[in-house]
Amino acid sequence: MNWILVPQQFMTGILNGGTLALIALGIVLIYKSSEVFNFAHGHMVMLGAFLVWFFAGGTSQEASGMPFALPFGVAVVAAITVAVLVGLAIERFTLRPMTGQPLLAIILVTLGLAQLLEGTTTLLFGTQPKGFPSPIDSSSVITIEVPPINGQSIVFLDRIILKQVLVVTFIVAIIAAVIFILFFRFTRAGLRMRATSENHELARSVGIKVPRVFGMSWAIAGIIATIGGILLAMVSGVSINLATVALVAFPAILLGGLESFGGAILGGLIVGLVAEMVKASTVIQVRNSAEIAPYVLILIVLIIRPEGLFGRKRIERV
Amino acid sequence: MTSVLLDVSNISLSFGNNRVLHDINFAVLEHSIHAIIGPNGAGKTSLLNCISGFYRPQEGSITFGEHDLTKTPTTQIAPLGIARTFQNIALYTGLNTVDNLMAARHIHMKQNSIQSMLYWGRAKREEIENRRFVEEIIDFLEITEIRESIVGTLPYGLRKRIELGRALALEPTVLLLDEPMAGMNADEKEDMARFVLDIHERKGVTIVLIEHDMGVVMDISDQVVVLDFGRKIGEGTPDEVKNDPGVIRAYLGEAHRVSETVADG
Amino acid sequence: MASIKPAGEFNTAYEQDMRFLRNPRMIILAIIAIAVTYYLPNLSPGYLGPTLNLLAYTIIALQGLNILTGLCGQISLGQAAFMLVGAYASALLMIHINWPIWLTIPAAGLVAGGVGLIFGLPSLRVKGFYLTMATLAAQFIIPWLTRNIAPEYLGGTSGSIEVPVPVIFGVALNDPVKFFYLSFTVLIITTILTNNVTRTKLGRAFVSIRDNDLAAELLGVNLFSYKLRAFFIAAALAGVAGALKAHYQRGVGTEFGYGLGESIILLGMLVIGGLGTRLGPFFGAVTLILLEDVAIEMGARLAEIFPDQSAQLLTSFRPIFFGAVLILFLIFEPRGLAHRWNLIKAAWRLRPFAR
Amino acid sequence: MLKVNNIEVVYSDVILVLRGVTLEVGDGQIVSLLGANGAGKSTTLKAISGLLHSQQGEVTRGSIEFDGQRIDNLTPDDIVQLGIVQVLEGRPLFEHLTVEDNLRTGALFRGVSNAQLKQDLDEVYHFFPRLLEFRNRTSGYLSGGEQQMVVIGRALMAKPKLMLLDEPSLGLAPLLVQNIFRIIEQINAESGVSMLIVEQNANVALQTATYGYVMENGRVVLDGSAEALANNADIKEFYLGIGAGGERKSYRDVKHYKRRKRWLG
Repeated sequence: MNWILVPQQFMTGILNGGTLALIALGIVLIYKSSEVFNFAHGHMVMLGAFLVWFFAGGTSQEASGMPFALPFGVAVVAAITVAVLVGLAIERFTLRPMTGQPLLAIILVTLGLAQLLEGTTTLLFGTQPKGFPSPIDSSSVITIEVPPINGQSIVFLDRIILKQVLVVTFIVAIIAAVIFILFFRFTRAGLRMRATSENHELARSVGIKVPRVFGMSWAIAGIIATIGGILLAMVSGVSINLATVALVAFPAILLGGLESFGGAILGGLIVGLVAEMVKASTVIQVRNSAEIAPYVLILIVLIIRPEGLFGRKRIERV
Repeated sequence: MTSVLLDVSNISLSFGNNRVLHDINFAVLEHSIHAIIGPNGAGKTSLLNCISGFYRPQEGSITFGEHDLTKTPTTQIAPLGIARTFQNIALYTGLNTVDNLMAARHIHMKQNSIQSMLYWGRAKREEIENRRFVEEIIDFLEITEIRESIVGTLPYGLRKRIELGRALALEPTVLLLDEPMAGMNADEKEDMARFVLDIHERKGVTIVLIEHDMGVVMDISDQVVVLDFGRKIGEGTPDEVKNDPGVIRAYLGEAHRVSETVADG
Repeated sequence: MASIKPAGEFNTAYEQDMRFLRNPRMIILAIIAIAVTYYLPNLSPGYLGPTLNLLAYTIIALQGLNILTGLCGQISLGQAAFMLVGAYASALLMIHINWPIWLTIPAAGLVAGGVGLIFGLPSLRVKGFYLTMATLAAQFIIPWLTRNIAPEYLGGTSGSIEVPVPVIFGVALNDPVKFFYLSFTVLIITTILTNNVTRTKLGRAFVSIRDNDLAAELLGVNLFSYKLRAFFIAAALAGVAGALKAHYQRGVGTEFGYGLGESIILLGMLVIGGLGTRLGPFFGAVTLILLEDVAIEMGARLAEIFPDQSAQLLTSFRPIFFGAVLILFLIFEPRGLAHRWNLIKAAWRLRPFAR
Repeated sequence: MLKVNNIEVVYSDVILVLRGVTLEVGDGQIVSLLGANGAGKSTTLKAISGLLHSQQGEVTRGSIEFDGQRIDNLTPDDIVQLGIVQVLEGRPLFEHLTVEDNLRTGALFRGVSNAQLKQDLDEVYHFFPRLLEFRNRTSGYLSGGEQQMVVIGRALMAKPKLMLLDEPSLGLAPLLVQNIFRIIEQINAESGVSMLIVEQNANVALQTATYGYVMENGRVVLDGSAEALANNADIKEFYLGIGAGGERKSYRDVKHYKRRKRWLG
């Protein structure tokens, strides 16, 4: 371990984790309401980022030839609107006809959707990575001076430098997450979703309009994904790769337990943390392993503590 | 003098703070039909689950021969000769009837996976021998017409019977039946009762039975154990249990009398 | 499998009932079909040669996946990664210790199977989607390792090495027509082995885990042990397929197509073909590979019409096409082509009574 | 209030399950629907409540009217809106929700105020005081009888005019069966909800109901007042398990040949 880097990487990791946590929430939401593991969520995230880029007219360097040049806030609203429509369309035209099919078929449909979204995005916006018209300059930083303890500076640390944009994304992610949890727990729409998630036929029998609940979940997931996409893009720009980055949300939700929002958030934070902490290693292979560290972690967790941190135990009967 | 085949002693089982079984004791004699009755939630299925190794009681032991079933790995219990059926039928829905029964021959087949893949020598021999055995059970249970039907597509009553067949295919010495007559009409119950009695008489299998239909229980069982709220509240022959005031109060209650009144016309 | 036998045909012994090729006529037909297939690439070495080789190793990988996912019910997103393991294993054994191809291919299977076991370990405690995540982890970890570990053997960050042409009986299999003798022979062997799985103890244990794991356990099936076997067989067949692919392409590395996308396509092929059926891998591979050829052709035509967008069109066409085909199949033919085939066969046999 | 006119139901376009079922439920009446497994009782209920559609079933002929309105093409949520609520077989719960949340789901579609909701909950707790005690428990951990209460309570929260009950006694102990049916009677008497009860337990069903229908092979084969049915010789023999002589025969005495005859015939 390169101890000088540890506090710095720790903070960066947590802040990165915020966005992951939010993306994970979207997956958990869909899972909780309709028991669909949405492998296309990463691609919805990517699409969201592209849409904002598109509506905002790209960055100032790219602006020529773009059909729109909306202010950032308006572009976000426009992108969210499109994402909601995409979410509703996905539910209506691909998942609703699949109602009652086995787990594998449903997983595969979302994998098919992922391919479809990837292809469509490439077709519409090209293969080149784009700059993101972020309202926050990605180079501005917040520096935290660590005060010396007992008149002595700690051996390996005098200050932590945080990118401003990371701090902002973290705060936005956490606020969004809290709003959704409150919604799910305390509103009637939330109860509808919770009921539907357990047993579709039963939900239907008590008069819940199940297709509407699914549609609503997908719409909300579209919103969450777009916000997540914006946050990711603010840090690393817009490209097809965002989908792969967002896929890391899967280890995150498994870590927290598939059915728990709190768990998804914590899982996101932990995964963000682990992916950054390996960079503080002195071994080059470990340092390079940020992209797979979450998967190694999840493999270990699956062997040692499979129900995750907050997952509920199944009520199993024979 | 018949000997004790299955000795359940001091079994206690909890899930978290929820105590499901309290200090249960009873002994199943060889070649007997032993019924477990009691209200819903009394712990009957949990008790069966303890015997078949699906649940692990915190206290007590279940002795079967020289084995303590509470300490035997789950997959090792069937090979000892203990087979069961399930309250909510647990068949392999994607396989046909023959293969469901063949799947239960698993423990009687010695072929290793390489022999299986080559379908040579022992594997081939075993498959054919066991197929013969399974077809005999199918014939015995009169389900020859649905031999090649995928069981997921069959009606409830037949699936119950296939499940009985699957348990028989294990060649058990003890058969645990969890509500074999649930959801059947009087006609179907008669059939099932006859099969159970045939298995008992012809194959000498000891039977442990959970059943709500008092008519069936009282008619066919030798011994009855009554559970309520996880405790044993009565035990004895059907006649003894039927007239046990404690049992009547907790379980049989009016329902029993009602069926008698209707029976009287 | 439920089967309806041709009218007038009755079996008089269980052995006969359990055969795949039930009479001499079927045996002769099978021999003729095999002979014709061996000859097939000669008809069009430019197109059929590569296509048939691609089909052969794809089907082998699918047969493995079919054991794990179709029979045992454990969804795997890592099949392509296990192919990569086999590909490297076979290549390295041939390059560094000069093993002949008939040894490196089974060895590749064993090595990939062993790696498969590692990722099957979580099945001790978890099932369903959680286990799928373990395979997804394999799909990320294995290619990463090949790029970051032992660069002198595995090719380092670019992640690719050259693979020698295999030689059998002194003949170098240096073109698709010759190579097909090898790949098709291996396919015949794997077909026999995997089909035997479905009719024996092993296959029934797998299906019983898929259909009702709790009951299976109480009936004496050791879940962990059998899930590991399924993982091993699936990864081993992937390894064999990967070995063939590597020698055919004469190169191996992450850029040769062993990514998550490939794993997903394999799973898609299996479902389209018919999950858990013997014919599923064949139907799925043939259908999708032929359709993909059509799609590539269409993409190329479109690129000619819109030359400005040609790069975009070419890269986007494949995922759009594959995604759409997969979704449409799942919606309209969720039980796969093998199921449809059985219905057609049954209708044919019941003629003239069928509707 | 409910009129089912000669309906036919087909599953997956091919399997004919109901072939001409006609029945009626009057205002405030309790009607029971008897029959063996696979006779089509549950299908009839699902045809009424609209739940067939989600299982690829379809009413292909005949009509279902409720208060003079055709309902056979409506979606389940529209039908609940009209005041028909079905209590599904096997007392399915939202297992991971609390008892009170389960009850609240029953009233979701009505969009009532929180005060009204509170009042409705109190009403349910009046019928099932036990549930008040367990209101914050996760419902999946309740016993079978308690779960049945939650399920019926949830249906009450819909303020229905007609309740369709699918085998409320399934798997319950005799004493609990009596209990549940007594509450059903009480609900009927106090809030005037009509009931259509599908039951295997003909005994208790005919005690509670005023009118009954008997189904076999997708048809109604017999109907009449509960009293008349209870005294019908065929019903006695096949559904109440009483021999022709008026005495219940023992399950031990079922003859092999009789059983064989039935299965071959």
